[in-house]
Amino acid sequence: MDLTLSDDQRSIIDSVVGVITDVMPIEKVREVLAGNTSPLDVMWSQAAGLGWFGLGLTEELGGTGFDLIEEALLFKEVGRHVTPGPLLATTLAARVAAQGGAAEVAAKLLGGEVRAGLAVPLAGDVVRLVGAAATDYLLVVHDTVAGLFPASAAIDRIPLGGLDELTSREQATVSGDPVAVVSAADDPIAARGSVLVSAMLAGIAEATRDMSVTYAKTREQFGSAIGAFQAVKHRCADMAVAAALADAQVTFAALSVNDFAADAGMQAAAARVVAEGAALDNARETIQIHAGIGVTWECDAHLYLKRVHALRELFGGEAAQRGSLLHAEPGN
Amino acid sequence: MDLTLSDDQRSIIDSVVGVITDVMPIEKVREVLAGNTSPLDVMWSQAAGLGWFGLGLTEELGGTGFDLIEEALLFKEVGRHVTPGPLLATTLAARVAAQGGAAEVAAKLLGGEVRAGLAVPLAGDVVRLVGAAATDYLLVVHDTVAGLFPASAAIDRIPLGGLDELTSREQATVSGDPVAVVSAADDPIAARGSVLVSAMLAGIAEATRDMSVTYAKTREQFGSAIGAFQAVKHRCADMAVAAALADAQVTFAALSVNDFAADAGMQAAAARVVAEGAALDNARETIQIHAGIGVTWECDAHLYLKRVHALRELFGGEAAQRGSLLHAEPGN
Amino acid sequence: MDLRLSPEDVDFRQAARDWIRENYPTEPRPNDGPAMREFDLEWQRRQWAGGWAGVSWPVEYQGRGLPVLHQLIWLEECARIGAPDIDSRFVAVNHAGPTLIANGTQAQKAFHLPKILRGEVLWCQGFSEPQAGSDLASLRTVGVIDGDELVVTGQKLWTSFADLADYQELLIRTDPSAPRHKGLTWVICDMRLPGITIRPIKTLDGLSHFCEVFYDEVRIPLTTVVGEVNEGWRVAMSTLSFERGTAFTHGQVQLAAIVDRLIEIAGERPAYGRSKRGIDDDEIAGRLATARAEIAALRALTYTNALRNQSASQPGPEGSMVKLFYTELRQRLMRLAMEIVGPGSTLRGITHATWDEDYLFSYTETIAGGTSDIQRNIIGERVLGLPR
Amino acid sequence: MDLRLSPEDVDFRQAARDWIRENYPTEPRPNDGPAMREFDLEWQRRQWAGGWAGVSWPVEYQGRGLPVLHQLIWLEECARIGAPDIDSRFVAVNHAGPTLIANGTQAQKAFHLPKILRGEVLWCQGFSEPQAGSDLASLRTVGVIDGDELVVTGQKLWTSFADLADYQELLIRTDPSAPRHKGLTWVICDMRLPGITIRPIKTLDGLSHFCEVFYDEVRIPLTTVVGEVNEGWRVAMSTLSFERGTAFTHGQVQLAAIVDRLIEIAGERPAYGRSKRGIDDDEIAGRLATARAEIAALRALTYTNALRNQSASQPGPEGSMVKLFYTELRQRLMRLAMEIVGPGSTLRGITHATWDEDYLFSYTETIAGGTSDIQRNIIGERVLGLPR
Repeated sequence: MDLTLSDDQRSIIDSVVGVITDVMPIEKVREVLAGNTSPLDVMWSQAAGLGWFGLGLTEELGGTGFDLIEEALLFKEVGRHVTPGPLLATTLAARVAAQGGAAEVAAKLLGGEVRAGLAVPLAGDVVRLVGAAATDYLLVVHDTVAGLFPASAAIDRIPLGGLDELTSREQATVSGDPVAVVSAADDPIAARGSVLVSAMLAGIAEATRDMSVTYAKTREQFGSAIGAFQAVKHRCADMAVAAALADAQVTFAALSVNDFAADAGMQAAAARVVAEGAALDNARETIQIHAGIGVTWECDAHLYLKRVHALRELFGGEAAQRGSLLHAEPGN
Repeated sequence: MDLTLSDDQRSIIDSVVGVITDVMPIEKVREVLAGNTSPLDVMWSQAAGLGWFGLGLTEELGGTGFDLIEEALLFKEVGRHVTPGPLLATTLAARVAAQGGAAEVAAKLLGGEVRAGLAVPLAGDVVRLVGAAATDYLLVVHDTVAGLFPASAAIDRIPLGGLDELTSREQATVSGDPVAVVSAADDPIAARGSVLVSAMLAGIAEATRDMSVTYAKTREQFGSAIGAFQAVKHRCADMAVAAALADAQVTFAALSVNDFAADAGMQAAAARVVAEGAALDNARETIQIHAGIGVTWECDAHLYLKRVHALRELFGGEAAQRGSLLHAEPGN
Repeated sequence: MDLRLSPEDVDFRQAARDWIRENYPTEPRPNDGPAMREFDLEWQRRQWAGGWAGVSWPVEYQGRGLPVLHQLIWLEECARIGAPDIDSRFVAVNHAGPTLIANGTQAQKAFHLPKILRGEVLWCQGFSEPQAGSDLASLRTVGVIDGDELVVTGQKLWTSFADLADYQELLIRTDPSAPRHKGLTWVICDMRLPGITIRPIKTLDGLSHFCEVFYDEVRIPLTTVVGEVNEGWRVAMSTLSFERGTAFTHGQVQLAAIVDRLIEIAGERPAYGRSKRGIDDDEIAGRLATARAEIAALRALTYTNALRNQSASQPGPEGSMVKLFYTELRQRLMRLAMEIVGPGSTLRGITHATWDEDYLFSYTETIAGGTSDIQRNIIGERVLGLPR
Repeated sequence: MDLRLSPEDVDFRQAARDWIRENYPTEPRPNDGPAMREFDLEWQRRQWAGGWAGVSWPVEYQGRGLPVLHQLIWLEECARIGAPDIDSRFVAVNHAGPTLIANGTQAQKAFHLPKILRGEVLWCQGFSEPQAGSDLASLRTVGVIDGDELVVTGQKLWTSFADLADYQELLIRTDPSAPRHKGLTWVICDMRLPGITIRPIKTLDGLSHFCEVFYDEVRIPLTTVVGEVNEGWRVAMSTLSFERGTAFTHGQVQLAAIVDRLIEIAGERPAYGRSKRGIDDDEIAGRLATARAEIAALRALTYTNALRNQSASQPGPEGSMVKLFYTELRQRLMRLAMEIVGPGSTLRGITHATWDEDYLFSYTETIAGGTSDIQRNIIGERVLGLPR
């Protein structure tokens, strides 16, 4: 057992942070929010160039040959920086394409030429498309199977509102044939997706903790930094505990799912529950600690809060985890 | 509408507090806890002499002619002082006896010659006896009907443990005939009982708030009274809010039930939910604020905590209130 | 104690209900701008014309002079029928009016009070500043006495409706050498004076609930000082106490309406991302039941505070309990609403166009008018007597 | 990163499991008194004899010198099979031993360390006082140097097992003129010295988990000072840090066992005062599922902290995170247990005879060893760098 970051893992994090702070810092996120998609295009080509979309895919299939844990490290940074764009869907779609025999599609996805959005199954063929605006493929993920469809397979698309202005939502019906299919027995796409969502949530929990702590150290009221007041200090402490638990559990979940461990289902469910709670509570507290500033559009706190809501609906939210947790066998 | 205390109501409170602080202050409660029942006997005769057991009963039936609200004021003080003894059961039993035509039994209960315990129906004839040790009658309260039985009606009595050492618990089977029966349509004994339990819980919420505030003003750490620290101050503030809500809602519930108001069921259920939450949270916080002292046997905090648990099982706990709350019609 | 309404109370309620039903504006309220101002003032004018303005204002100032119970009944009836919330009229009718009645000169009262009741003016508040949020006493906007005028320079923040208001309750520092709470002055600022610049602040829900106001050597006559120069802290505190009394009655009725609606929705469909009908999910049902209990208790506490304190010259710090619990409950309830309806719901919101907006707005409520931490300080120190 | 155990780790786990199963005491542990002392020491002696004492103590002090991962595995295996918690041996094995290894003289180490590992002695802690609870640095028990002895007078509070221990980690004030944190000294106090009086304190569960200890001119040789005279604060802080590291591993396994048992009970009967089977009640089931998730995360955090910090000379303040979350979670879980089994249940408790005792004891856990507020201060100030 080893819970320290390897040199490779450190480089991955450094590289991801480098790209994001370079081409998608928060000012650029706000440009995307305002409708300018060019920062996204720039980021996309860099991300593809650095192999983000195939990080956890074997080299034979066109990937970089790392594991789910490395993908989790990447997506933790994506969460931490509220990075926009269908990164998760494209990563999973490339995986499905590569393993489902659609090598050409996989290559295009991996190379950043095309993008994929997610389709959350609702009832029958009706799905909720999440982040699927201006994408070329749709990944429909069921518990037992994941199928990749061309975007044209989604008909009767109706735009839906949503809290996160950076994540499009639509209702649609999927018809036609998939270009690739992978069964969960071969590769648990839903479980991987959920772990990566948890990783993004853990990143949000950390980012909001950091935002709050920084503000608490600098904002002065009543003659001292507000972080000196227990009401703020203790809230920051609770945020730190929540973020640390989420981070540790996401690591355990990523490693367990990757290893097909006996308790992988429980570990992934636990990560989801703990990370959702941490992200939502920390985002909420960040607004409250920033007080008046916290509710303004200019403060980044709401971007995190809204992203949490956008992520919660992917691959089964907290309530959906109950079964895996209640019926878990004790692990090792 | 009038929410101020009348002169009569003030006198009732003063008299009750006078008796309790005189014959059943906390040192005497601890004597009873240690097995000495004589303070209880002294209190009982004074209580009977002052008409506690018939406070809400009409004068024709041998009572003092006040209403449920005055009984609630009395039982709030009983809660506040963790007063031991089957006061509530005896009060309700006298009411059932008087209205159910057992005038002689009613007179003895009102006069303090005999006492009654409560029997919580479980399944069939099986009941849980609460505070029924050394009582002469048992009051079995169903939602639709309340029946008063001689103590001998309880057979196969098996002592049960319980958190509150001052409230006995037993399992038993009730057989034989009641000496008096009152249907809820004529007089909602269960609803009155629940309101009075809520009143005791509200009293506990206030007493623990006061205990915590007093300690926070006197206990010094790090060079100042601990009440100056926001961690303690804000917890006291939350306790004050909880206690104030419970008190106000108990008043509304007592007045509504007494008036047979259309929304009486909702008001009583709301009082129960709010008072249970306030009492349990405040008792818990009182222990925590007293820290090391708070977990000792000598500190009174645990007496309150344990009493909350003893009260919760009477006349339907929080979960049992849900129906009345969810299906409530908007009040006026 | 008695919950039952007297015949007079019942008559008042019925009369209020009948009049409101006949007269309240049923057309949709404009979202913002002059159209909203005109809509709100027109509703105030209609109340004045109908004899319903200032239910509990003293008769000598053209109010009805009725007890606070009638004020509560009036507010509840307005809210229940869906009449507009007091919203943009709040500072004028519930802050500035009572403050002037308690502290104003005869001339100030004679000039301003009728305009307020008759729906001729809106007011806004000018207390908070960028560096003086929770710590109000650290405000820096200065007023220098120059002849019979105050020359005001500085910046205010979180001013609701500054862009629509005629007057402002403006708190400024007039003696920079005095200790923090001393040396402040409360003046009536005409929002059309030269040197004032107003900038709306966009909030997290994409709307603008607040403004920044900049003052560049704004000349305000000394005759507009309320109380005395350097006595502003005392006057301001009385104003804040008014806010924390019955100010949330309309909101409480909205809370009840939100729960009613959520129970209805939960009876029709599964909670968001779950499989059973919301009402059949014990967790959702339990949280809805608890919310209803808490709303009932909050109403009981509001009535208790109001009826017990009506003889007091100004509301006590107990109002902070209502403010704290109301805003936290509202936010908690809106989080529950998100669990039930989900983000992006097409269902209509209760106080905003969508549930999303209702939800996001709830984050401002535990902050505006004094954060929950500040309320807990007030309760701890001023109600419970804990040390600072 | 890799969660999989290496072949050596797997072998260690299997060997530990086999040995524990063969050797752990299966007879009921006496509740208190000399019988409990003898029971606990006998179990320590058996571990020593079997070569399992001091799994991660350095080899030079007769420990096994194994990595912290093996220590965690050992603790988990003991807990899973139901072997006794370290409990009365905790201060000796997990506090005093590591403190002496880090700070003791050669003579102190040579004398005490073998006795600890071999199960010859129990230790207790003497830090808190009536006026020095959360504010440990305000302690007043004084030690006056007289020749080659310290003469100690004062009182300690909340000392677990003072009545059974041979030695005490005693923190006293030796320089009353120095600032609060200076002027303290950490000495090894022989509990059989004349002038010591021990009085058990009854706790809310009716048991005695703590003692008061009175010192009346107790003469303690200066050779027992650990670190230097007036250097005691530093030494004590290192001891407290040890407590907050892997100290809760046994307890965490107990938490998992409590949830397992509650899920089992909830599958058999309705939760207390409710009508459906607990597991069919979405609220109960949801809280149980959340508890299991939180326990998993706590284990992950414990492993992460331990394995990442194993090269550090002493555990960092991150241990406060584990202590805070573990104790609050345990209390929350016991409150849930009361909702499920109800008070006075005849079902056997997990760590005490009854669920009632388990429940009541959980109130001591968020207080003993530093209250939750103190942990939050430590996290805020020492982990996050917020100002005091």
